Amino acid sequence: MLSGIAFWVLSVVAVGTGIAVFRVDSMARASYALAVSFAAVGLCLVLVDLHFVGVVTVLMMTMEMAVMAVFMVMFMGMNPALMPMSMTHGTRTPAVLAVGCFLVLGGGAVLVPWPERRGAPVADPTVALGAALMESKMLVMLTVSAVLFATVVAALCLATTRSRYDRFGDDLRSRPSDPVRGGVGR
Amino acid sequence: MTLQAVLLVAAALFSVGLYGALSQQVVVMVMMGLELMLNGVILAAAGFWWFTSPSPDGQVLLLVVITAMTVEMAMGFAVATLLHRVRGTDSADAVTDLRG
Amino acid sequence: MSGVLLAALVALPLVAGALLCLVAVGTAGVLRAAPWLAVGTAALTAAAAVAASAAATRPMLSWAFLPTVPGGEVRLLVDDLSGPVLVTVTVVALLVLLAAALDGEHRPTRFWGLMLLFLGSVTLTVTAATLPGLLLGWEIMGATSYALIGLRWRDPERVRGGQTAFLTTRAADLGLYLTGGAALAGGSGWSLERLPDATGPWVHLAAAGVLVAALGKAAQLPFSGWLSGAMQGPSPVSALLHSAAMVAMGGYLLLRTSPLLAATGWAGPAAAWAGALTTVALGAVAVAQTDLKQLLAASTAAQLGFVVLAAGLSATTAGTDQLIAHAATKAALFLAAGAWLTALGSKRLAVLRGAARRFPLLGGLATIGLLALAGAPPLALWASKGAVLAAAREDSTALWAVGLVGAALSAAYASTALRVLWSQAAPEPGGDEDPGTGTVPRALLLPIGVLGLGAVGLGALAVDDAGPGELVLGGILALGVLAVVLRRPAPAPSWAVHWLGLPRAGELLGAGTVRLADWSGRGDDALQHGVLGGVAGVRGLARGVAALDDAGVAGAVDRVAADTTRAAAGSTRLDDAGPGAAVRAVTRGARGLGVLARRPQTGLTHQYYVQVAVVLAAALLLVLVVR
Amino acid sequence: MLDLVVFVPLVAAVLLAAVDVGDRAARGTWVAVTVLDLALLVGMAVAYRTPAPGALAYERRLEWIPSVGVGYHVGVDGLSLPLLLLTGVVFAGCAVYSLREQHRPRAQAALFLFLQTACLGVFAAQDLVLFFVFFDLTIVGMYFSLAGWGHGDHRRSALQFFLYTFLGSLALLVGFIGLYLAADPHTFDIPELIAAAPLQGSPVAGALVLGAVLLGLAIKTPVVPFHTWLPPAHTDAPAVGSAVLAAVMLKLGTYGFVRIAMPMLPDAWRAWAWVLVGVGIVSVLWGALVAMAQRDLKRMIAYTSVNHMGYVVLAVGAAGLVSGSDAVARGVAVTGAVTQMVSHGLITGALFLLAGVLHDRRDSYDLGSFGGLAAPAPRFAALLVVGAFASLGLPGFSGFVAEFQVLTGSIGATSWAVAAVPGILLTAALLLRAVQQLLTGPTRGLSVGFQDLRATETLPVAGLLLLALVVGVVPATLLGWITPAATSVVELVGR
Amino acid sequence: MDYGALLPEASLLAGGVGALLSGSFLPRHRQWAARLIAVVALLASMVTALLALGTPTTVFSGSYAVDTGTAVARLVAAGGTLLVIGLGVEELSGDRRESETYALLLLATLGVVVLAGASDLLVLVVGFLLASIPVYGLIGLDLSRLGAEAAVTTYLLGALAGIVLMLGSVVLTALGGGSTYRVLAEQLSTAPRAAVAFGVLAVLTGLLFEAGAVPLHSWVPDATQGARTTSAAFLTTVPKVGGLLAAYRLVEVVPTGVPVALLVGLLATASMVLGTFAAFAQRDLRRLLGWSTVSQVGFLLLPVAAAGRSDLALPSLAVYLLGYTVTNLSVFAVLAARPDQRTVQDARGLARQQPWAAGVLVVGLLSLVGTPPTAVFLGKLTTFTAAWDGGLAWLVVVAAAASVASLFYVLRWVSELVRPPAGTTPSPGLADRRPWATGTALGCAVGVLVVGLAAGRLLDVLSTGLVR
Repeated sequence: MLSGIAFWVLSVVAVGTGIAVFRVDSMARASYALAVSFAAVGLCLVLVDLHFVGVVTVLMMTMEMAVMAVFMVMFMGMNPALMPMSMTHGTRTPAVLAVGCFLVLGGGAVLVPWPERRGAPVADPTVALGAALMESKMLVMLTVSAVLFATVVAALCLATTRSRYDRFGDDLRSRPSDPVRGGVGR
Repeated sequence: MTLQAVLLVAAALFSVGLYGALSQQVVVMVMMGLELMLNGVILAAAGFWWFTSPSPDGQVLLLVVITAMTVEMAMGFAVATLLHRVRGTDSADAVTDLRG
Repeated sequence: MSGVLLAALVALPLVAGALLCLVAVGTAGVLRAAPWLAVGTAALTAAAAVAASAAATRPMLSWAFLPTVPGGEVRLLVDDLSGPVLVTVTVVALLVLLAAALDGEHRPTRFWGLMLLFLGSVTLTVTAATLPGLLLGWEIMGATSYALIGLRWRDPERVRGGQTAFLTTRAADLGLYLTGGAALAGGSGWSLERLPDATGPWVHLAAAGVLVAALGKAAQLPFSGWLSGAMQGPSPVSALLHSAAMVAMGGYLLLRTSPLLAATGWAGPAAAWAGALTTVALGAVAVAQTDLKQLLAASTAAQLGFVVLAAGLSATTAGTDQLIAHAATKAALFLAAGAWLTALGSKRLAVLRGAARRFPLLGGLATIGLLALAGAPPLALWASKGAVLAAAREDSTALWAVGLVGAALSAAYASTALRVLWSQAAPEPGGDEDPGTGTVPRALLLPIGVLGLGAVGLGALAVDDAGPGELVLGGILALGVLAVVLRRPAPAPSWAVHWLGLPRAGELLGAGTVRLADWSGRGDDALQHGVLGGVAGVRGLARGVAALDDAGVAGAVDRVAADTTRAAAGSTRLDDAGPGAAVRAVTRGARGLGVLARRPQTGLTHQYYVQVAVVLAAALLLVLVVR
Repeated sequence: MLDLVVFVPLVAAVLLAAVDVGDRAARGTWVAVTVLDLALLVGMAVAYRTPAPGALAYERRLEWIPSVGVGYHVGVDGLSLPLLLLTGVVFAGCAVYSLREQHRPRAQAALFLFLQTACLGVFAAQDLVLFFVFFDLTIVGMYFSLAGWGHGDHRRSALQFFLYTFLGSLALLVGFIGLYLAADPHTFDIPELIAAAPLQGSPVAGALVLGAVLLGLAIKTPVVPFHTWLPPAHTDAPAVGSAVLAAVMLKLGTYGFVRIAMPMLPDAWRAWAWVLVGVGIVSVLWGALVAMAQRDLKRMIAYTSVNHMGYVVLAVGAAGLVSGSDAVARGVAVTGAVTQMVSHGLITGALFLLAGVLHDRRDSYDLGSFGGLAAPAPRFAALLVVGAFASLGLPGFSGFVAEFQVLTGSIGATSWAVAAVPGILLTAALLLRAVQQLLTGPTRGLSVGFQDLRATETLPVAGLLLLALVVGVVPATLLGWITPAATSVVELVGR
Repeated sequence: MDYGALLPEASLLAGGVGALLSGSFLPRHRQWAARLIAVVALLASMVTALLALGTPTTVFSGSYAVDTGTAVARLVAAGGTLLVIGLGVEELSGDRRESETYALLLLATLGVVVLAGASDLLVLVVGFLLASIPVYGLIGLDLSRLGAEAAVTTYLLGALAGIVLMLGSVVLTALGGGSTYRVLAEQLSTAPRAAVAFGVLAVLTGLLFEAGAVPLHSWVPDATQGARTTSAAFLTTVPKVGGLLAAYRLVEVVPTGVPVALLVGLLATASMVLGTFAAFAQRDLRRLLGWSTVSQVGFLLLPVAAAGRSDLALPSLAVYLLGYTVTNLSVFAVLAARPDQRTVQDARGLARQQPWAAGVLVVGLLSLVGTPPTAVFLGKLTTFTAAWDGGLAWLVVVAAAASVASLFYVLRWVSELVRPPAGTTPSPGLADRRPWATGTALGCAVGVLVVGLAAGRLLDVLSTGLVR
């Protein structure tokens, strides 16, 4: 019962802040709203015993929104709080499609005779998750490691204009020549 | 709190995210829309896990989705940075050299 | 042995002729020995022909040609029918070639080669006992006649004469293709003597085919028109083509296939009537001519009418006699006409006035020939015509009467010519064709004389067959008409001057075909070019209609042409609406699709998102609805 | 032996393409290889003994893609032997004709040798996929001949040619796949498919598959109304290209009728034979009429090809009208059809080579621009006249042997075939008109100072026409090869 | 666990890491060492894949299949990447990001192989990520204007596709009570049909992005035009191997009630038609090729549509993939050898200037339209047969028509090749010659013919089905 009330409260928060993301007039506020929405969903996860995953979600999104704020200030040179802006290209088609999407998904959610629960949740889902990760779903995690590696490489290649050869010379023997000294402890 | 309710909320989140992804010009804002869609997917996955099959598979899937969200966002930032650096804009609509 | 003879008969002139033609192309000059090579070959051929027809056993030779069908081989045979004709043809050819060699004219090597090729094809035609063999000779004969008539190819008029001759006879020749098909379908095979065995309706088709082909070659109605144009050829060519060989072969074919004609019940009378009517109609044409060669040409058709008449009545012997007698007579006359043409530079009768007086020896020979043509007793054609008419009387009085009119007309045109040749009036100046040489080579009189002898004596063959009544009647008729016409010129029927309009009809037919072809061509362009072609086609059609108006042809032709126009317009429209439109639609559609397919690629990512959403929604609908 | 014949030109082509031997040597090699190949073919023909019905001479069978029933299977019978010989002769003629070619002779030699292998391969193939492989390669080869050595608007013509014929070949492929799937066990092997006749008793599927196959073959043949690619392709092609296109490549389509469509789909063939008869008659008449309207010599000859191929279609169509007709007549029709393929190849090949001379000397095919050509160029004139008469079906030349059998056989099978007979006359008229326009009358226009044929031009043309003459006078050898095969085709259609 | 079975994948990962790490220490013009590492890794991957041929099995609790499909992916993807590196030697040599490029190529290849071998939706999802993320990097790598634009487009479409893929995976996992295909194949037949159809469609959508098929094709022409030739060659070739084999595996799992064959057939039709017609009037050669690959995916979807309905479906897919890979790379190799060839007009006279390059192009382009005896012809022959055998005769007719239409744009290019050169376009001097790219092009052209003539034998080997 209590969980039911909590769920609905969280749902309203999640959806409401979700809508707010595209209603507020600055990107910073939008990112805050998104963070709240994610936090609400993360808490919903906790409600269904997915403590680990729920917490991970909340933490990750908090970090991610922090990064986004930093990103916007540092790279795009804008003061998010002070730049109200309209950033859409018409809203009618997206609105129609979104409503249609909701009708399809919602209709499916309500009308489809979803299967009954198979088996009961284990006592400690986090332990079960760990066990799965290390056994039957080992390959998934192995691949995820490669994905993370690839992401790092690809993102760095795209995001930085200066390569090591720009900094250290073609034979990597020069002193680093950075227009703006950066890094920690230099 | 039933599966249907959870899924309805998830559908709402997904649709709102879709609206954002479709309507926004700025790449970062489109990414937010995509994240919101993923948010809905996460909620649906949790609901499915709890109400239909509380097996480890569902949990791992959740974890994978969250990971995917993270890496996609990281790439999104990288691409947005690239666009800003090379083309001096943050709007996906502003670059239409490639068409036809 | 007999096989060798037959092979020599056919192969000798063909091979020698082909070699001479090759030499002609290769040297581009004149081979001095060519005339005598040709005469020698012809002499050998004639000797072989005599030997073959005199042989005790019937010489036969065959080689595999179309082995799938019985009678598909080329089989050559010398029998009672082909023997005399063969001898006539080869001897006349020898004499004509001799005359050509002696007349002092300068002829290209090609001429001698083509003449020999022609001779070979004729011997092949005469001896053929199967349909493929017949066609082989038959059509090569046509083709070489084309080349001979158009020998002087720098003059388009002469070439056109050859073209008309070839196309008309070839149109008729298609009858033999029908015969072939009918024989195959009727199960009789392609042996000529087995053709009457064809079953059911096929025998009729076979007979019709033969009939059409023969009438075409023999220049019978309604195909007579080509003979007029064929007079463009050199005189020796006319002398051979229109006496013993090409035209005569039409009659010969009917003689050869008279069992087939008889088997149908209708084809024989049809042939007989065609022949009889031709004797009258072309006889009138001959009377109306003002040109000696044209007169002789028309008389050829008319005289061959008797052969065809005889063949239609299965009076093979009478027909053969008429054929042979006519061959000798007509060859002599054409050679004489040619000699005058060379001497006076014209063949118009007005120029030839009194020619017999100027050249009495030649005139004498020509007179014999003309008298024979008139059917004056006791010359050869008198007897043979009598035999034919006797056969006609047995069959039908009407036919007999028409034949008699034809005989009278032949006396009329012969005496018209005689009257002019011996006329005392001053001739018009000649030289309208070539500057006249003013002389006739003496040597030329030898071959003409020999042929004249034939015209006198060959009647002996036929006297037995002719009924005495016909002989008397014919003799009186001929002499009477001669007497009348020599005193007062025969009235020239104006409707017959232009060969009953037959050449003009042929021209119009040809022009209509060409126009039809032009329209088809435009239609095809429309097929190729879609819209542009279609528009051009319509415009071209309009231009065609306008041109037709300008031409202002006679009313009847107008109607025919208008019908054709309508048909062509219809087919163009059809083309435009059918395949043309389809091709056009495909082209335009493909190009349009090319533009359309690029349209979604706007460069705007959010529109790609919309596209994805819409397509996925449609796909979802599909997978949900379809089971 | 057969493999050698098929692949020797290809090997030579690859070598010529790879090694820069110089222009003279390239031309010489081309001639030598084609003559060698022709000699091998003649050897094969001499040693050829008619195999039992359904069997093949010089057969070779190797596995290629066994799991889909595709094999390298080649062999020769009475249908293919004459066409193989024709291919060898025509290509040898083209090689000699090109001895004076100045325009990238090495590449041209390589291309034509490649094309020769492709053409020989089609006639030798006894497997549908192998057939298709070679069939398509001929299109590729001809495209490059057109695009690389053509004149006028040749890029456009080449494009149209490729697109149109490729459409046909894909329709063919679809049909082949249908045959493959219908056969049990699945196979692409031609003799096996003939023996199985897989779609007997299923009229709808049979008709659809036949429709696909026929579409492919009809475009290649070409029959009205699929002929529109042919005239532009011919007009803009080089002389040797035109010769090969008309003499050999059109036969790929008609050969397909007797090799594939008729024996494999007898039920459907019989059901739809009347369509072919109709299309054949229309092609005969339409081709002749349109040819008559042409002012361009090459276009005119191209349209006579439509006319001549129409006879073949008429004959094979008539062969399907089994009920109420005589088997002998149908056999004659099919024999005539195959003879027509050979005959048309010899004669039209020669005519196109002659037309090429006009372009070589004067850059024009326009009949109206010439006149009286017989005076400066007697050899040209003589050969053109002989070629024209051969083409109009004069007895004594191969065309007569073919057309007489086609017409009589078809009339024997159906009296509707009579409608095609006027085509003979139309052809005669149009060829005479063209020849007269070009050769006779006063020498004028582009004819003045026209250089007569050189030896390298005379030899191939005269050779082709001589062969047409030989076939026309003593056809027994040729018919001795064709007749058993044609009879067996007629039997197969009749089952 | 079964780590030994993953040696080919491990070599790719090791190669990627090795190339990146070594690159950190290599002077700019000696990054060939990183290339060497990458090549060795690819070769090692292929060799181990060959050695691993044998009884099909699954590893890691049924989440990864080691069967003919995976073997094909391992060999074709790694081989394709090898050729891409070969054709890109000159373009990449001395580039600031050379080592990173190799690392990204290998990682993407790894992702493709994982995608193709995935027998578990979870592995499929991570495989998708691993196959797509390096591709974004490869597209934007040279920091060019067009590259950046193409990277944005690709990223946005890829992210959307990933989300839909995950949504589908969530639904299917919920319905099946597990994420492995073995479980799904058992459970889905009793699950609600509409939900199954939804899930399948969603998962398929993600795979269509990898394959570059309608409706997620829009990035392909952009990326092909905007990216460097090496990247373009890679992204139009290798990811398709993973996407299509994964789609094949998925379709085989789908229960009979869902009209997946019809769905895939229609998507194939859309791809063929759209790709072909959009390529018609393109002026930029790379963009033209981009569109042509869209149409090629349509053909490649034929056997996917026939999956489970014809024994020939999988072998034909494999053969087509192999043939398509060598064919497409042969064309790109020529473009890599002649970077000055940007538009169709630039190709004019290439046959005179560089006959060999033109020859390769002709072979490659004719193969693209399916002219025998080239590689794609064999692919078309077998896929058409498989599709018809699978009851999709209409699709075969559509595909044949599309083949004809595709000839049009190919001939536009070819006819420029054989035209006489315009004016005095100088043929490139020896210094500008690109031996590696040219060599790769020749090798590919030979490969096109060899595959076309000899790969039929492979069909037997491939006829064993997939495992799950």
